[in-house]
Amino acid sequence: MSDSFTPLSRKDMARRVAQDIPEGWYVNLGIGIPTLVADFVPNEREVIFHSENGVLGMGPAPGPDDADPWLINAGKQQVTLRRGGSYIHHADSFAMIRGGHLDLCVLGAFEVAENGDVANWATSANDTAPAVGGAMDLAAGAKNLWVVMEHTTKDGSPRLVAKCSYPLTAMRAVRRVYTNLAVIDVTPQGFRVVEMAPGLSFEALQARTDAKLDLADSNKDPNHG
Amino acid sequence: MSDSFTPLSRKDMARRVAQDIPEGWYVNLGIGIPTLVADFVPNEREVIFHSENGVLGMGPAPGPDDADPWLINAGKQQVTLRRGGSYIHHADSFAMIRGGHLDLCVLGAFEVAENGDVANWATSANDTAPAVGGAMDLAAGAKNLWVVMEHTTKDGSPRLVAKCSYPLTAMRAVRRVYTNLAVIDVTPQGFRVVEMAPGLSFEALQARTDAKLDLADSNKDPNHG
Amino acid sequence: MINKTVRNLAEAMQGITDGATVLVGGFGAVGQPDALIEALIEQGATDLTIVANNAGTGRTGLARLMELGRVRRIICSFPRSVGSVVFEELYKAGKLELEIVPQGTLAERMRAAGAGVPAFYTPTGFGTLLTEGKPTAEFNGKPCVLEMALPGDVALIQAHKADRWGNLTYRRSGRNFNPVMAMAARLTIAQVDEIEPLGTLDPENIVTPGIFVDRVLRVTV
Amino acid sequence: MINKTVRNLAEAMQGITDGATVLVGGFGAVGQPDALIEALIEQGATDLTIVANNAGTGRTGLARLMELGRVRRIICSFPRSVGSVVFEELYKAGKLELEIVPQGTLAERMRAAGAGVPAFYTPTGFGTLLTEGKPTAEFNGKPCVLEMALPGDVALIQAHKADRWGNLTYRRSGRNFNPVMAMAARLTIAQVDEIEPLGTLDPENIVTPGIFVDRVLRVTV
Repeated sequence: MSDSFTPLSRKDMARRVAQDIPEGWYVNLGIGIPTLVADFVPNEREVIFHSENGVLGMGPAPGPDDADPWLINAGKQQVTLRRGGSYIHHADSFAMIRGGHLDLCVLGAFEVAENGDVANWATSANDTAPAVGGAMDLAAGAKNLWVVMEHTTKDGSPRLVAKCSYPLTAMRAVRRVYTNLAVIDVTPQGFRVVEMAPGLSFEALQARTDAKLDLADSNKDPNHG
Repeated sequence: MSDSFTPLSRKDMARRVAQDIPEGWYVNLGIGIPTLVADFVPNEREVIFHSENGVLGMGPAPGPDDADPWLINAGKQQVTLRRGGSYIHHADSFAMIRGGHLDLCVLGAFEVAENGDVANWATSANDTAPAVGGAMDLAAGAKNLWVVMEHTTKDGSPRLVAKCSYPLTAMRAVRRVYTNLAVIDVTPQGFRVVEMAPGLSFEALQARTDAKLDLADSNKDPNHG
Repeated sequence: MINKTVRNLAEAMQGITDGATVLVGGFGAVGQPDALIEALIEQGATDLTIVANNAGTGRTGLARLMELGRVRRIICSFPRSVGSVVFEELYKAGKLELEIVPQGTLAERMRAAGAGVPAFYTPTGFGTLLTEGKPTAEFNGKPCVLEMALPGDVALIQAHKADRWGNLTYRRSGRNFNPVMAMAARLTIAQVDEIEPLGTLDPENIVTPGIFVDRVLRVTV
Repeated sequence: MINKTVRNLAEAMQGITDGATVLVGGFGAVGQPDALIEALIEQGATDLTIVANNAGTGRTGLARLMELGRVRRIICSFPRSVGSVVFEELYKAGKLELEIVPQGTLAERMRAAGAGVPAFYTPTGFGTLLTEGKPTAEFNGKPCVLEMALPGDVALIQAHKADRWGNLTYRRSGRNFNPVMAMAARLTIAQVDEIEPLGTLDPENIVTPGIFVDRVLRVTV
């Protein structure tokens, strides 16, 4: 077992998520690393990005000439609209989310549990004024919920856990987790490792994870003896 | 007690209703006599007519030159749109009705009870395939529900009753009834006569009515000893 | 490249299965997807539940589909109207199930399905034959009934202009149930007058965004 | 002649009473009715419940209204953000009641109020702190909570163009909560960029029909 592995950078994590988004999907990206994902979807692969403040078909940040203060995303950054995009009001925008019309939502999180529970909005039940925004709607409503986050906290505590310790955003919602160390599916049997950072051993990954990991069959040979 | 009175014609009933609609009201008119009401609102008194199939600000029937098959009312007759009108879809149109945004709905009916119950969609509980359309939504949703109908059936049976015998459209919904014989308010104490056809005595009106009538104070002297 | 336009009516009908719930747009003749209804007759799916405002008139369109014995159940607000002869024959003969729903409740039940609301309360219909047996509750002194979302497997709708992303605009009172049904079905198929290049429809004026639309077919009348 | 335009901010604020629930449109700075919020500060109503996506930033606008002690309760989805200093001070000092609502539930609760739906079920928030104590029910295997309509006494909104009937259009992402709040309040007051002659706005492209709007004021920025 070697420790000479290369964790993914934030950009690499975003790039890795982008790789898995097929053309034609309607996708909402949360604040933070998820927002970076759009930059790694090549323009010729048409993916339609949704922003909960009423933008469908969002494009990248504007250049100095096409900036419009009336066009922002949910993170309140200026964005653009692609050809074919449209504007809707908040109830219609959340009807898209809550009605199961989004193929995918990518969120950041504090913790994901092996049953798919996710905690991403409040760091403790004593945090009495946390800001939830649209996270609960997105987590409960999208056809697929993927989480992208660092595999552990700054002090090394695992974020993939047997049971969430932080207040939940949604129960049994996450399908897949992208971390700086691995890509992990949430299955009825728990976490299943799909992919690991180059040079990382399964044992080293398990050591950084609270919940029990399983290896996907396709992964068992190349990375693991 | 004299019997030499003049019942109102259908047009006169519509004209009488129109007289009571103030400028600025949002109004839905049911099929039949209610539809005629619009013809008696003078053009300079701006009343905004709503049709449940998604037209707000409906104007009169088109002339031969401005007929458009894409613009119909809920009775499926061709209509026009006034300046300031707009088109909405069915859920938004009924949000206007059900959300209490219409000032007035005028419906035809089979029966109105003294507690405001109204029956206007099915002639018996054995009529297994009656057509309700938007009547129940309108009756439950509008700020004011007025009924316009003949005072009695063709064979002389009263339509203003102590208790409806036909299946209900809505409970305790009607505020006012316009008939060919009288204008009658529905109050917490029951029917109160506001106005009678010229020459009609209170006794003659009561004789044609199943429920007990009361005379509005303002009416007691002129028409009734 | 996303391209929701299909080449012909047969392609538009692909995958509609026996037993499907089919939402059919239009109010009277206005905004009714006539070509798609004809195509559904051709396509052959049977044992259908049809959701529409009316129950068909004459012997074509929805009435024809019913007459062919392909409709098990109809959910509508206004079944009996001038010319609804097929409906009346079949219903009288016990060959058609009928659920009458107040028109606004019908629209709201589909909107709820599209918006992820499984059930909602409404005062409409309380105390009437149409809500017998439904759960009730009182809110602010107003008695209400609980109504369920009404999702479709398929929606057949009519619109004016479309683009290859499935964005739609309508014409005058041609909207009616169409935008609501587009939201409420898993497979939404739109018959349109024109297909415009992407980016031509004004983003401020798109009534049904393409996220609610799966297939678009230009039909020349 | 119907004329919903008012001449000045004071007239726009008439009749807003102490204890009112005030819906305030906008998402961040976009579509926020800044002039109306300033006018509400001037007008003096107090003991207010404010419904908005955010809880104000800096020391102007909503934050100023709160700092003046005029807000008893705030209902929002995202209270704590960069610059929400006044909110944090008051909340910490126990001088402000807070109800946090998931953003989509917030929008849907107001839409419900506008559409005559007193309560509805949603899976959003089930099993979380934000729905503790709410009635629950399961639909198609999905656990849901019952959420109540959220009506306003007043809505302060921002729009782009208006006419004297109160019809409104918006600009890009400036719609956000504004059309929903317009439906949900008994008294809806719109601050707009332009007032056009009646009949100038295309009837196909009116986003908020005037039936939802009571007063319109042109504000030049």
